[in-house]
Amino acid sequence: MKFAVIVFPGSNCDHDAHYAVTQVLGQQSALIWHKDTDLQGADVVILPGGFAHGDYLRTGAMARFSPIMREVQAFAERGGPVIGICNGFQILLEAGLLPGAMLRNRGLKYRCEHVHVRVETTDTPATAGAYKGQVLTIPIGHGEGNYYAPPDLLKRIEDNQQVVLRYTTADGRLDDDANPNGSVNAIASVCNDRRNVVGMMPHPERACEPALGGTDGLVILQSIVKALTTA
Amino acid sequence: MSIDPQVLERHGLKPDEYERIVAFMGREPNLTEIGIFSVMWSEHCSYKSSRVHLRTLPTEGPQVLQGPGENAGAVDIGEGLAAVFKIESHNHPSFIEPYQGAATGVGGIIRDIFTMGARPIALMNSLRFGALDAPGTRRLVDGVVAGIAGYGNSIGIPTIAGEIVFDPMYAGNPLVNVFCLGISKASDIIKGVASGVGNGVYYVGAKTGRDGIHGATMASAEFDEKSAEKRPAVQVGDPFMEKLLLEACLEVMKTDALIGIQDMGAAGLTCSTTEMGSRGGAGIEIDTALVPQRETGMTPYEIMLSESQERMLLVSKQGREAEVEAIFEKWDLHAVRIGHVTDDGMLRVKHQGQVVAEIPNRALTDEAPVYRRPMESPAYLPEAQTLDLETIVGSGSPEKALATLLSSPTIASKHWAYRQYDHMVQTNTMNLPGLGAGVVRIKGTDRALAMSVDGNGRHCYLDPKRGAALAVAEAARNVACAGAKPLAATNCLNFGNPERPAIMWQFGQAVAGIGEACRALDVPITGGNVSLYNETDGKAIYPTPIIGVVGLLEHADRLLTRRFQRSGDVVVLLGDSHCEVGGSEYLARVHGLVRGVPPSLDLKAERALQDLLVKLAEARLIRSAHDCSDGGIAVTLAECCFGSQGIGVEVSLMAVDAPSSLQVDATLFAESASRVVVSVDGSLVTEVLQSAAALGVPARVIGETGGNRIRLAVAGQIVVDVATADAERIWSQAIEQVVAQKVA
Amino acid sequence: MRARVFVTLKPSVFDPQGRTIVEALHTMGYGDVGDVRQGKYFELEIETTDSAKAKAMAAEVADKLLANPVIESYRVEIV
Amino acid sequence: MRARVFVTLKPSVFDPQGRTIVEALHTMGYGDVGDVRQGKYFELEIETTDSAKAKAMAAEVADKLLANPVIESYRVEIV
Ligand SMILES: Nc1ncnc2c1ncn2[C@@H]1O[C@H](COP(=O)(O)OP(=O)(O)O)[C@@H](O)[C@H]1O
Ligand SMILES: [Mg+2]
Repeated sequence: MKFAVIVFPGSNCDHDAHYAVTQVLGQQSALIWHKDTDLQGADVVILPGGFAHGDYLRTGAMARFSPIMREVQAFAERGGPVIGICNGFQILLEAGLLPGAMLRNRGLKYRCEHVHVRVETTDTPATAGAYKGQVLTIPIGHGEGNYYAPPDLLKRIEDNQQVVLRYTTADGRLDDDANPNGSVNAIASVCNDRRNVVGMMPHPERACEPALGGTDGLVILQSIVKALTTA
Repeated sequence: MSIDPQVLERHGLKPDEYERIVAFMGREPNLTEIGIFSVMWSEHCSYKSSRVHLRTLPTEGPQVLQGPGENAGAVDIGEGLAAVFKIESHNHPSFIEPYQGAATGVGGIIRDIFTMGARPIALMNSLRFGALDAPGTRRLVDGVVAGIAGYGNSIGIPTIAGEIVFDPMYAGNPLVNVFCLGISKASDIIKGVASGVGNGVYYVGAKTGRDGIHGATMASAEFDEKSAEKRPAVQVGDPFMEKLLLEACLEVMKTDALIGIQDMGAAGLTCSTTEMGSRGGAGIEIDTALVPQRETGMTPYEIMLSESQERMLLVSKQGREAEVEAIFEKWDLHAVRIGHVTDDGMLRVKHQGQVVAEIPNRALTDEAPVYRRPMESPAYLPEAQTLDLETIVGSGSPEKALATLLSSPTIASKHWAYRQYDHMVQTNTMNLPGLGAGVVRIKGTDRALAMSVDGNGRHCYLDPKRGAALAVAEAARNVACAGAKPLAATNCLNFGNPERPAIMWQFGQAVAGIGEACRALDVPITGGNVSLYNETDGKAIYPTPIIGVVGLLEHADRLLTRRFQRSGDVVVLLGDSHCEVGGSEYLARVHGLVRGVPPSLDLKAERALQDLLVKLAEARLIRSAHDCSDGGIAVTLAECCFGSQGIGVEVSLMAVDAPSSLQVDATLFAESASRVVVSVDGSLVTEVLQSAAALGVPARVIGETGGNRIRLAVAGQIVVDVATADAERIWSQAIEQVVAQKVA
Repeated sequence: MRARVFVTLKPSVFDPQGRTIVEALHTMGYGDVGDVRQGKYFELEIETTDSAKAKAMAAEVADKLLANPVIESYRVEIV
Repeated sequence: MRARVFVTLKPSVFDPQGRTIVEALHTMGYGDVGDVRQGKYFELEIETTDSAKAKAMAAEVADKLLANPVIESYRVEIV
């Protein structure tokens, strides 16, 4: 299976994702420069975390104009799985490949820590290997992860079960204190209508090895492999 | 043009220094040349007051690949790899504009590391502020922490450890010291040299503006009412530009098309051209008109002295220019040829072909003034060192004293700060912040590096020599507590005005203490930074040497943290305890006193202790290790419980020899050095004690982990009995509670 | 010509920065400040002497890049 | 009354955000946009009907909280 990890200027979790895919998952992965126009036959595309274009202006705002994004869009339209992690999620929102927008964390500060997220649907490539209600402990690291959608859009997202992960307590309860950034409905991850494009604020690639303090991120990464092999 | 005294004063040049300049040049320098001399001969660049002392530091060892003199030091970490690291201060800029000052400090030290061909993989910082609840501190703390986060997070280098101390002595002069470490192949270390006549000198990165002109001289002058006027335009950091530079430079370095490369830090183009030329025994000729400029109408003087951030100077091999340019283009950076290497040892600056400055490199570097400034033991010392223990009445309530210490912002959890730092990016961080030394694994090997920055200004104020040695010992001990063998050190020396003999004495003593400790512990100094004139209105900070030590874990999986791992483990105290309360946090917090002499330090015993820790970790004989420092053994034991899911501890301590009313407090809170609390599986205790005995390290079983309370007995009497959760709440919320209050 | 673009969060979107500022102002004694909204402000130098053209271009740029229509609205002025 | 406060970096201070936006605009084909400076924009509701008073208060607030006088300058308008 072949992953493509897109490298925008300012991406800084590109190598982390690439490492997790190749060294932990044992899959193939190519780092693809944002000015390229070819996804090199990838089966799955990852938009990694970081600060594309410095995140100056708005997170993800400039990266969506990169040449490779046309390919990513076409790939998504063909039903190919696209996973945006953190800044990748923000880019997918700005590019209109996912619904909603990102605001600054309600505490106005960057937060880097482990959080608990509950799997809300297994019908996405990022959660195909999880079970519904499963609580994963995965790190976040962001200053703008306060997910927002206007009420009507939010209703549609919820009705369609496009919420993939929600911030909860360790035992899976919704609790305002467990919501690190103020996201509406504690949303940590959403997918598109067609369910092949998923954006998430938590960093699964940071939780793939016991030496780094946890392996729950593997549930996400292995889901992708599973979704593709059973598709 | 004739140079009048005012011009010299504005440039911080003394009349006799000017005479030396005229003598070297054989003529009167023009204004551009004066500007160049002024920055190169400033304290910041020339180390004119400190050099005679720094020379005495040990800098060699089989592990040292690069000692002081380059952009950063480097040590051999095995498997053909090198760790490249250095610490730098950005105190003055951070006082003026906390966010940008701290951010550009981070940017500067990162450049020093990747300039050497190393990929930066870890950051640490050491910060000093006034009392947390004092007016003005919050603005500084908020800004500095956000600035460090803003730069480090964006560029994608994890901030994995550090320290923050709050003390009124830093109210008018905060300290912001930043450490960066990178990894490269040992054979691929690149130096800041220019050589090969005719080779192109390239400029790459941000355009040059008028920002920070005279930053280097500012860093060399103390603050006073008038400094507001001298304030240069503040430099704004651009982490995105630096991320591009970092990636592009590392890619260019892989091609071997480069002769040398150097960042433009303090004194910008002036310092980089001069230093590269002088290291390579060559000269450099540039034309300032070719330098990319952000503002119009800039003069050669301004271009040479600008301290705009995120700029690099490099010398490319002839015939390889196109390759170099292409890589920078890929990253949307434009490498511009601004000159070439010559063989005459001169810094020659042209402007549209006209020579505007021409100075022998030597005059700017080797021949810069060196001062042996007078030193005199400070008048405050005899009084401050006097501590009559008989007059100090113990707190009477050790539990309350423990709570006071746990809530002291210096001791309390720094979670509020470090959760703003991305400490996990690059997926190497094995020890998250707050668990002791920062630890990162080295991908592709079994190895990991542990690192710690430490310093104690109060100790140094009371005895700079011993205080500085204690800082070296503590940093190395922290690294050893993680199970890593300390390899080498870097240092940042923050002091007041060296023209005052009492300050210079502190400086000399501190350097002597560092030297002694580094020799004894075999951690040579590979580089560092000196920050002088840390004064406001004539009031100096505590003398504050900060030491960064880097150590190696050959097997990353032997890593230890401070946390107790399970109930029922035996708690062993390594090292001896004495009634050493001088300069302690206890004395300051509970009695409001900064007095006495800091704890004694037996360097042989310290070395044995550290060797033991590394051995115990390697043999997997212990489960946790935590050193005793601020707040003494009581705070240490409490911290061992924190974050361990509420595991408690019950210990019984032998009373130290102290006046009776002070005996309990001194036993709990004295800060005797060379002590570590370890937890051990019951079946391994004998082996641990035997290993300790073999190395001559005092070791004693003091209790057991378990339950959910912290129960401490002194001389058989329970004196502290608190729920772990309560103690942890106090400790973890102390800073948050203060910073959560709205700023007025 | 110079164009100014003001980007503000839509009224329905909660503005955490604005709220924090109001709270700070209240503790500082500025009880008369009832509400604060924070936005972004851009000054664009546009190489044209035709102010209608400048305005159109600024609006296009705001639409495509400077503002996110899901959460923000913008206003353009030519000076 | 409503006050608007514009906070901009002083002209001598480097604006990396503005520069990055210009570059993005250029790659998007907006070569006519010569320069961009990014600033902050605040709308304050002030409970008074005296516009001079509102202006004075907005300026005071800008001075103390909204602008960083070391690198930024501000301008106040009453609407
Ligand atoms: N306290 C110190 N101990 C050892 N070496 C030092 C110390 N301070 C500075 N140095 C060394 O002196 C050299 C010059 O430092 P320098 O590069 O001028 O700092 P900067 O990066 O600010 O230009 C460096 O190699 C540095 O490691
Ligand atoms: Mg340097």
